Amino acid sequence: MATDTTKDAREKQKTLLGADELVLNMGPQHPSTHGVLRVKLKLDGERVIGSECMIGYLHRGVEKIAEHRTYQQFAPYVDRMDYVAAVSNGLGYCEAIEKLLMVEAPPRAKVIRTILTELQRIASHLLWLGTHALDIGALTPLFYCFREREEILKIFEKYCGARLTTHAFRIGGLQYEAYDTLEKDVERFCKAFESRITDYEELLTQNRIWLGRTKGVGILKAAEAIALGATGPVLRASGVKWDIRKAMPYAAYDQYKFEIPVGTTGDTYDRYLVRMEEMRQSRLICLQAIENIPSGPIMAKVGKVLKPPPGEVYHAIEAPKGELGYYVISDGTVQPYRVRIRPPSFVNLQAFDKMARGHLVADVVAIIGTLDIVLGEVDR
Amino acid sequence: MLDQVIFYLFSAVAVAGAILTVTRRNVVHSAIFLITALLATAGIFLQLRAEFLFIVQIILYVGGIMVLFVFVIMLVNLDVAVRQLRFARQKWVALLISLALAAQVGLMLWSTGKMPGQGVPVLSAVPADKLPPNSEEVAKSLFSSYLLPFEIASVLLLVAMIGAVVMAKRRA
Amino acid sequence: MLPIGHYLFLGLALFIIGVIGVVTRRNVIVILMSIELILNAVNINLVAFSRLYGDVAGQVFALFIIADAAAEAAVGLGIIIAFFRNRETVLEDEMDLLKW
Amino acid sequence: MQAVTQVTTEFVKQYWAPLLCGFAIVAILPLIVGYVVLVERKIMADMQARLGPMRVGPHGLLQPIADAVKLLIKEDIIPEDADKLVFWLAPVLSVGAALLAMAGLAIGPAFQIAKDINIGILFVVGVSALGIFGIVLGGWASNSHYSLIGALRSSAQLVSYETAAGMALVSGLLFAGTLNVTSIVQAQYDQGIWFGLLAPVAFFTYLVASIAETNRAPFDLPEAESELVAGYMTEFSGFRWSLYFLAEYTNMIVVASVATTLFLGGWLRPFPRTHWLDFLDFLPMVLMTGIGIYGLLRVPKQPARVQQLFMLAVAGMCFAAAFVLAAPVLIPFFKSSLIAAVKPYHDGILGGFWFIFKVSLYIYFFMWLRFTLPRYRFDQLMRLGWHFLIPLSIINVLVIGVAMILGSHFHLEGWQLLLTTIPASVLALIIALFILNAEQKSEPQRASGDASDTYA
Repeated sequence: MATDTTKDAREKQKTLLGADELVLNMGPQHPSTHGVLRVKLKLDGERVIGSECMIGYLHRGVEKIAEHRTYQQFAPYVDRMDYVAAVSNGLGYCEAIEKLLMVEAPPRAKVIRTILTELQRIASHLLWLGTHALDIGALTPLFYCFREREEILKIFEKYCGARLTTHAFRIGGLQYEAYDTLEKDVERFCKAFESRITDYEELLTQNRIWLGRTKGVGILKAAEAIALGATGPVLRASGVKWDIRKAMPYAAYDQYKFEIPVGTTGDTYDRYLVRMEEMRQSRLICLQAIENIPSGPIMAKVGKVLKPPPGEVYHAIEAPKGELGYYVISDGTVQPYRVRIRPPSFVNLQAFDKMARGHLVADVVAIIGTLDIVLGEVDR
Repeated sequence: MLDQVIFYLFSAVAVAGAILTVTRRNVVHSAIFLITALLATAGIFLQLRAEFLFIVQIILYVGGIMVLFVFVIMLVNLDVAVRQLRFARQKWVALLISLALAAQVGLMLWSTGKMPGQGVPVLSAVPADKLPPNSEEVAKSLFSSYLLPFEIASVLLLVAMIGAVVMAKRRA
Repeated sequence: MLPIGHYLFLGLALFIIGVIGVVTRRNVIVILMSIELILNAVNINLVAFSRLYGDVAGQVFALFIIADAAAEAAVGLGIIIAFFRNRETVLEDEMDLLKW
Repeated sequence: MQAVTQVTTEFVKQYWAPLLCGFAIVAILPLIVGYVVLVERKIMADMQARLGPMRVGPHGLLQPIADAVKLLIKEDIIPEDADKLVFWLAPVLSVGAALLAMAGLAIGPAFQIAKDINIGILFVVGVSALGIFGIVLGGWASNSHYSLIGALRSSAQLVSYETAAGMALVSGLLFAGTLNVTSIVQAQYDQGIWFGLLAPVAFFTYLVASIAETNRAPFDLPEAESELVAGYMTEFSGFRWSLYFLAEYTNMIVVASVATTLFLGGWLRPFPRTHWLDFLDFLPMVLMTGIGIYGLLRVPKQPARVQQLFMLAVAGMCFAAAFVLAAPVLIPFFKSSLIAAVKPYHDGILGGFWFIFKVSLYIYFFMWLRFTLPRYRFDQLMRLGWHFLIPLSIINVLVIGVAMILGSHFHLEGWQLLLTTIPASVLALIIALFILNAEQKSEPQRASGDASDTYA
């Protein structure tokens, strides 16, 4: 009978047994979508033949809120975007507004900012490492990573009283003077961290299963990465040596020596190696910075009420996840006319479909993990 | 007495399972009832002191073949299968065949009451416990008297394996 | 052991149920399952006679039948999968083309 | 009616002891499993630099009971589109198969429910393999994509690893020459060496395959939480979920027991015929006394009265076991009727101690792997199974057979058999690695594999 249906059937042959392709809805409630990402996967068996990221479950309208707050009032909000790297967010925002005001933070403030930001980078990467390993099935690294992250959060707590959404910096410098043992704490952490990071590498780097799960998975070529606007470790793992700390130095980065690790193939394993090496480099930066913290004021002369001259400014920093940019337009009043935030997670997430196609469901999880997205930042 | 109870229990389960296998609309349910029937059959093997066959029935039939069945049932689209009529046609043919079969065997047993040929009274023959309940016996016989059939069976399995792989392989 | 007749009747019952299944059902998978029932019925008879005569030959043959059933199931299901992939059906009366 | 009572009484009269043991196992096993889980959590906590459960009872010792109560009183949710019958049946099947398999195991020389069945270990393996239906049907019945994928993964995984496990068992059984569980251990006593040492490759293969069969990490793909939420168990909660859980851990105990029986000498102490190691026989006694004393010392430190009583009970049980274990030593010194009364139980408890000790080690190894290794991907898992483990186990059976014939030709026995089996095992390993290498060379492009092919 069904000669006419055979044609349809032939077209469907590409899928598993000719049955309809399986649509798997991953998230927003799923253990490894890192929050509330929702991915609609089109599967053939377990092979991904298409994917669609559905975002917005954590949208809070941060950019719109900015238009109705004064410049200082808005600063705590940016902490809530990438809530695992709040210090970096704050740094970007403060520096952007400083650029708009045409003031510069004093050297002491800059160095302390650099130390805290680099610690935050380590903390963020540790969280990534723990969850990424957990996604791939290694349970234990998570707890080790959190142990180290805890040390960093304790330093934050001692410095500004908050652990996660710190609001550590102010426009124009710092509100708090560094506490007495800050240098000692950071030094102790950095000394201990060297051997700890070797421990993680021993657990994972040469592990056959880890290699099997990450090598060749989610390859992003350099040209593709640039075309998609990917930044941060995702871009560097593809072999592009681009780091804003070197390219357009901000804070006190021009004073320190550090390497920019780059990968070769742009697969998940390379991104893993790049981030591991970045943690080492951040540790080195911290060690260099605490050796010589200049004395002096911690706050530049900015008024109580900030009224930047009309104009616009774009300032980007190298957040743990990539280029975090603030585009601020001032109309001369106490409130910004428009704030546009370029979040690295959001841009990197665009690469997901390209990376996931043709891989298995298990790899999807690894790829979400390796992109190191934070949904607070994607949805804003 | 205990023997009888066990036999009746297992055979009741086997027959019920078989009937449900054939009549259920949902193929997965059919498979479950077939598994029940096969397990009951395994029980009857055990009651017949064929321990080795009992475990082969469980491992191979239930643990192997039926897993394959369930697997395939899940792969093919089930919704289609559920919706349609259970019994296509040929109801009368089926009835006829089964009646004929039953009549044939029944008539044979009824008229003679004996096994054809050897003259054992079929309905009442109770054997002495001649057969040692032993898997070694089966193994010895398998590897001595029936070595050639054994090898042929393994070749058959090989052929089936290759055939199944070729059949199921998607044409790239 | 019970008189051999009990086993013969059990085998007969399973056999007939199997035959009814093969003849009447449309779903090829169920037909294959019914064939398994038939094979089982035969096995019961073989084992019963093996016990009756105190000879393991019956059990050995039952083993061969099980091996055969495995082969049959593997090939049969392979055919079903191949067929389903092409025609999207597992119904016997829709298998009306010799070649596709 | 009368006939029924008669049959029942006859049945009970004949089989009261196994029935009692069966009831005991069904009643106690959930408790044991609960404590295995507690131990797992404690070990995990220890490896992960934290404490684990500490709140309920001393060091969280009553946690399993609290968990069980929680699971039992949870709401029982059946998804609306689920196939109710199958959804109900699946967990029961799973746990039933696992419990039934326990019947064939011999814990110590005296304790075995299904005694002297000549298919022995085959029964255990075969029946425990039925548990897969619980998983597959449960995954199918939930009517959820995650469950279905988990179920499909599970059945493919079990079918392929069962082959390797079966072949590994065959290599071990070649040495034993019997399927009977008691006789297998006896054979190891006669040889004076564990079969695990005679056939290391078979033991290794079984070890890996048994991890895969029980769905434990790194082969826990059917329930991989980061990918499939909870695989086939996604839609199950409360009591049904706990049945699956029970089945999983019971299966772990079953495979560990099979490995212990066949490869690790069952209830024999290490090196059973080496006489200068005889002092090992007293080790359990000393250990039990030690644990008892430690428990007693800890009693005053417990915060609550219930916890003190619990600690006392633990100490008391340890002392009782130690007393029974010490019976043969005490008899020459004290002529007490109590000692004479407990003496017959000595062998059973001593054997039970070693058996449980080895099973625990085996399970500890499972846990250790789980906390250390990442998870395999499905195609990698299949490749490992089909391209490495199955060829390895089949080749191993062949070479072990040859080694045995060589051994009997040169009249080697016991330890001397190592002379032939060790080279044989090495040979098997080399050939299997060679095959694996050749496979990889011939298919360099299939880096990411083809999962749907492995399904079919």
